[in-house]
Amino acid sequence: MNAKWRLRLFLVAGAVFLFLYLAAAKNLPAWGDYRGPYGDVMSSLSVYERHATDVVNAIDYDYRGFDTLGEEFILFTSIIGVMLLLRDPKPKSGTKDEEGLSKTVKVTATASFGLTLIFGLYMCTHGQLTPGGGFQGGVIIATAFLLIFVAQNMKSFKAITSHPLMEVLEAVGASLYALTGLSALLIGVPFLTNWIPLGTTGDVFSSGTIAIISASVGLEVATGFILLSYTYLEEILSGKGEQ
Amino acid sequence: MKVAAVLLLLLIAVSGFMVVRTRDVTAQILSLSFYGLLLAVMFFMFQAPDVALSQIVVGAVALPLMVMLALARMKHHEKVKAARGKNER
Amino acid sequence: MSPSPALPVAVPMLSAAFLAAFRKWLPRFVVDLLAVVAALFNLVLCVWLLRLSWFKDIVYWFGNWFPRGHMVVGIGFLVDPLGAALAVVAAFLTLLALIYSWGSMESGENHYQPLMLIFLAAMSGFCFTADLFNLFVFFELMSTAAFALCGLKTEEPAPLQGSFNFAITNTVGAFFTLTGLAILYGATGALNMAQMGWLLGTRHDSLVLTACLFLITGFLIKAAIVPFHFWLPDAHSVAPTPVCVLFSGLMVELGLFAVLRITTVIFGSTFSGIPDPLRGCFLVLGALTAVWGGVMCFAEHHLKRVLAFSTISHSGMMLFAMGLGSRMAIAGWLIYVCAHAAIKSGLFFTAGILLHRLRSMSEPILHAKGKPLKFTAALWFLGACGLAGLPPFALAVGEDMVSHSTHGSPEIAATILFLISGIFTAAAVLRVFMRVFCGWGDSGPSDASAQINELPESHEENQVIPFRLFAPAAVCIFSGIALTFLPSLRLLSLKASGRFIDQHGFVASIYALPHVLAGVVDPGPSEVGSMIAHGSIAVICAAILAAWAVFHPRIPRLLRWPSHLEGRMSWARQIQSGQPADYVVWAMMGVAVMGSVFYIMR
Amino acid sequence: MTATTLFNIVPYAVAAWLFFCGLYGIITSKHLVHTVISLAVLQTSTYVLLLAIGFRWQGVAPVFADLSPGVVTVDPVVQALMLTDVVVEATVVALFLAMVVKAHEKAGTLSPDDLKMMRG
Repeated sequence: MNAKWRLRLFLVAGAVFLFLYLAAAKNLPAWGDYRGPYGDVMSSLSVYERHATDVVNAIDYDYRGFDTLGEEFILFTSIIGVMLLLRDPKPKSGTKDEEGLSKTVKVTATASFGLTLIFGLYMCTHGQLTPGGGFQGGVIIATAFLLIFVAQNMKSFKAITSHPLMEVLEAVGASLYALTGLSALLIGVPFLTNWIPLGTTGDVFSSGTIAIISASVGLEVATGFILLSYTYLEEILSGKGEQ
Repeated sequence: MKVAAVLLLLLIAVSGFMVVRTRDVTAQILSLSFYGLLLAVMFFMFQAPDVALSQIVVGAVALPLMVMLALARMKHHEKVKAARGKNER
Repeated sequence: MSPSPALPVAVPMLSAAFLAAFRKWLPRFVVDLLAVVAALFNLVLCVWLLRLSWFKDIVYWFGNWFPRGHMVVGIGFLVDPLGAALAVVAAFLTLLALIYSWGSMESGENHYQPLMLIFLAAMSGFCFTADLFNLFVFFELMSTAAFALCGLKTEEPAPLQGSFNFAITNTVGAFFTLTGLAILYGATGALNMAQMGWLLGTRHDSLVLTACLFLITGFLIKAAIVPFHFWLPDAHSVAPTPVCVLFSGLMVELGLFAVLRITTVIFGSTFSGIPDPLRGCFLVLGALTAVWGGVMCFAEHHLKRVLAFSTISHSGMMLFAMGLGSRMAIAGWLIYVCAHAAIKSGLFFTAGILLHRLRSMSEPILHAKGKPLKFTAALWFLGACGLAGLPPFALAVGEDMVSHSTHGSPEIAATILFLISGIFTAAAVLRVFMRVFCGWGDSGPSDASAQINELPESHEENQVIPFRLFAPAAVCIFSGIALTFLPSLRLLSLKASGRFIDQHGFVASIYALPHVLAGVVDPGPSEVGSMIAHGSIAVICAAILAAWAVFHPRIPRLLRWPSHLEGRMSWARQIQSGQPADYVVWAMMGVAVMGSVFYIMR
Repeated sequence: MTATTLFNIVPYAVAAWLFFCGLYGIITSKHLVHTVISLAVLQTSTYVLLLAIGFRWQGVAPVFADLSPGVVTVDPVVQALMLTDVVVEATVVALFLAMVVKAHEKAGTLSPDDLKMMRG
């Protein structure tokens, strides 16, 4: 098919598609008129039953925690896929150092490393209370490590991130979630049951397994994103082929 | 509130189209980042702070960063290839 | 003591995480051994669950979240015999694939085994889940693992392109499914399939029609139904052999399984009062797919592409059986799927042996090179007979049940379509047999796709075929026969299918309500005579067609036209353009046409 | 069709439009990275749709840290479904980009028109 025909066929099919979509939308509840009942049941239950004030995270890490386990493994699988595709099986030693950035930028970035890291950790541990949680916190922690890359040189970034420990930590993050689920089986209740005492509403250690799961997701996401960026940067960092 | 919401949605519709219409990939990274930010604003406006947070960190930062890293790697590869070609000649 | 249905998902996931963490330190054989043990464990668990689910559906609520009245708050698994049977097939094929790749698969630094285990976990979860969003999550997990596995041989440009086409097409499909899911959630406020179906009832306005269409589009893409099928040959011609086995053996069929589950549980009552557009679409698309897949299968010269198009043809027949929709037809569908999984996997394993020994997948290059491989030739020949539906292969039982599930013109149509699909696919496989293993005729026409370079999957050189390669192929082919001799196979599959298509039974199981299962009359053994007649006609016609293609220069010019099917179908092959943009346009056309049919028939 | 009906489907229409845009981007793409970005735009359509479905004009965010129990909230379920999707999307895009990078290294081109290995 040449580009012209492709576009023509697409416009015809696309018009039908838009018609189908809008015909369905016409019969959806009007905008801003959500009728429930699933969401309302969740909103009313989660504070009492789970001692969690952020309902979204209570759903993600408890009521529908099994979905999140699947999503976490999608993340895990894509990272394996990226490493499989892009990693050089025989990494070259030798790191190219880059001056480039001004001192001000470096200092600012180093200073913000600590802040960003703390912010990320805060998010991971307060998922059940306030907006945020393992997913968002994990990405923020990974960003903190990328700041090292900006601030310092590639060498220290590489020293921290290329370690095989990163891969182990990533797998630990993924398996900790599954293990939390399995632990429920040992005491005779279904997979992923939140069996740990729920604590006081509003406490950091409240909501039982939600806190553990949020932290494990944070670990997985943070290490995953660090591995991703390292994998992309690896070849450029090692300066392979330039000598 | 309602007028603002409609305007924001229309802005999103337009900028979404702009992202796919931008043919230059480097410019597309910028438009994608801007588009991600707009979505995050919409999520905040529609009472979804959790999603807005992940959209800011992912849609506006991590995703464009991934594209940038991929482009950097491809450029690097081309440079290496060109250098090699010169050496052989 | 009964096993938790969560284990077939959690155990492979955990083993995958463990293997991925320590892949750098563990010796190769430990990694292989652990992966095989995990798959074996899954097989045992799934067989156990199948036995337990036989008398009563197993309902399992994650996180101990039982429904509150009519409101389902958590995610539930519902294990029924048909789903459990497919999970058993998944575990069985994964086990054989892991044995096949024992010690080989050098590229990828031990990334391969964790990916296979995640694939297995996703397939098991997909078979059991009763929650629509959870179904979508496992669909995505399965796809992601499949994309990565497909690009395993990264040293060649072709695999990357094949997996890129695969990834783009399937991801677009996944977003169609997610959109349909969101629309349904907006209408019902529920995510559990039973609750959705119960809330929708007989509603059939534009919302339900569009949601149904978008939901099944993603799964039809996975099931490689014309015109959504283009990704499949690309993905198969580049994926490593054991991965092809999982793709063709079960992943494609699981797409159909999801369509069947959605249309029976969620939309089971939608079309009760009005003409059913779904059935019509299934019958027409199924017939189209069966014929098109068969013809393209005969036109290809890359061994894996030949087998890939034959999968498309058989997938079309499965959709046709779903269009017939009766209890008997679905029972036949189940037998057909299991038998097809065994035979097609056997053929892929055999192709893998050829690749291992002769280092190519191209029919012209392999011409006459397979002569010394007697056992491999025997397996390949048996596989061809199996595809044609010759008894005692269980495919014949499935075909017989599907075509006898109706009367009148649908019965004749089904019989003829099974013949066409069987003849063309078996003819292509027999043609390869004649050229490669017997060395008859010339080397045949060559073309672009036959030139796809394929790196061998292992670098060991050996003069005998290793046991680990031969055993899975033989086990697959012979389990295709053994299935026929399972005691009261027809009665068992009828029981399973009756439970599966019973929408009220599903709802009753989810809400723990009493429900009387409909009784089954033992259909008795099948008519062996008609099966043998049917099968032999298919094999003989296939052999004639194959011989015609192989010997066509010696045939009088006037009679040469059937051989034009081979090699000169350039117009048909140009549609298979290798560009993801075209594939997306074709899929859009499919959606548009199906949508128009839905709305016109209303 | 009155103004109210029109107003009530605005977000759904925007979602449909974004889906259409994403598909348009994929089929007119001349650069594989552009294809991947178009796919990311296509996915945002599902965010807009899900969020619009669970929205309430009088509802507040479902975070009870500073709310008294019993107030009307927007639907937390769609937000939970989106939340994981947003993060997963980034990694899946990373996987696709990795395929593109590798294809570029092996085939030396990024135009889908030049990648014809799979023809026929």
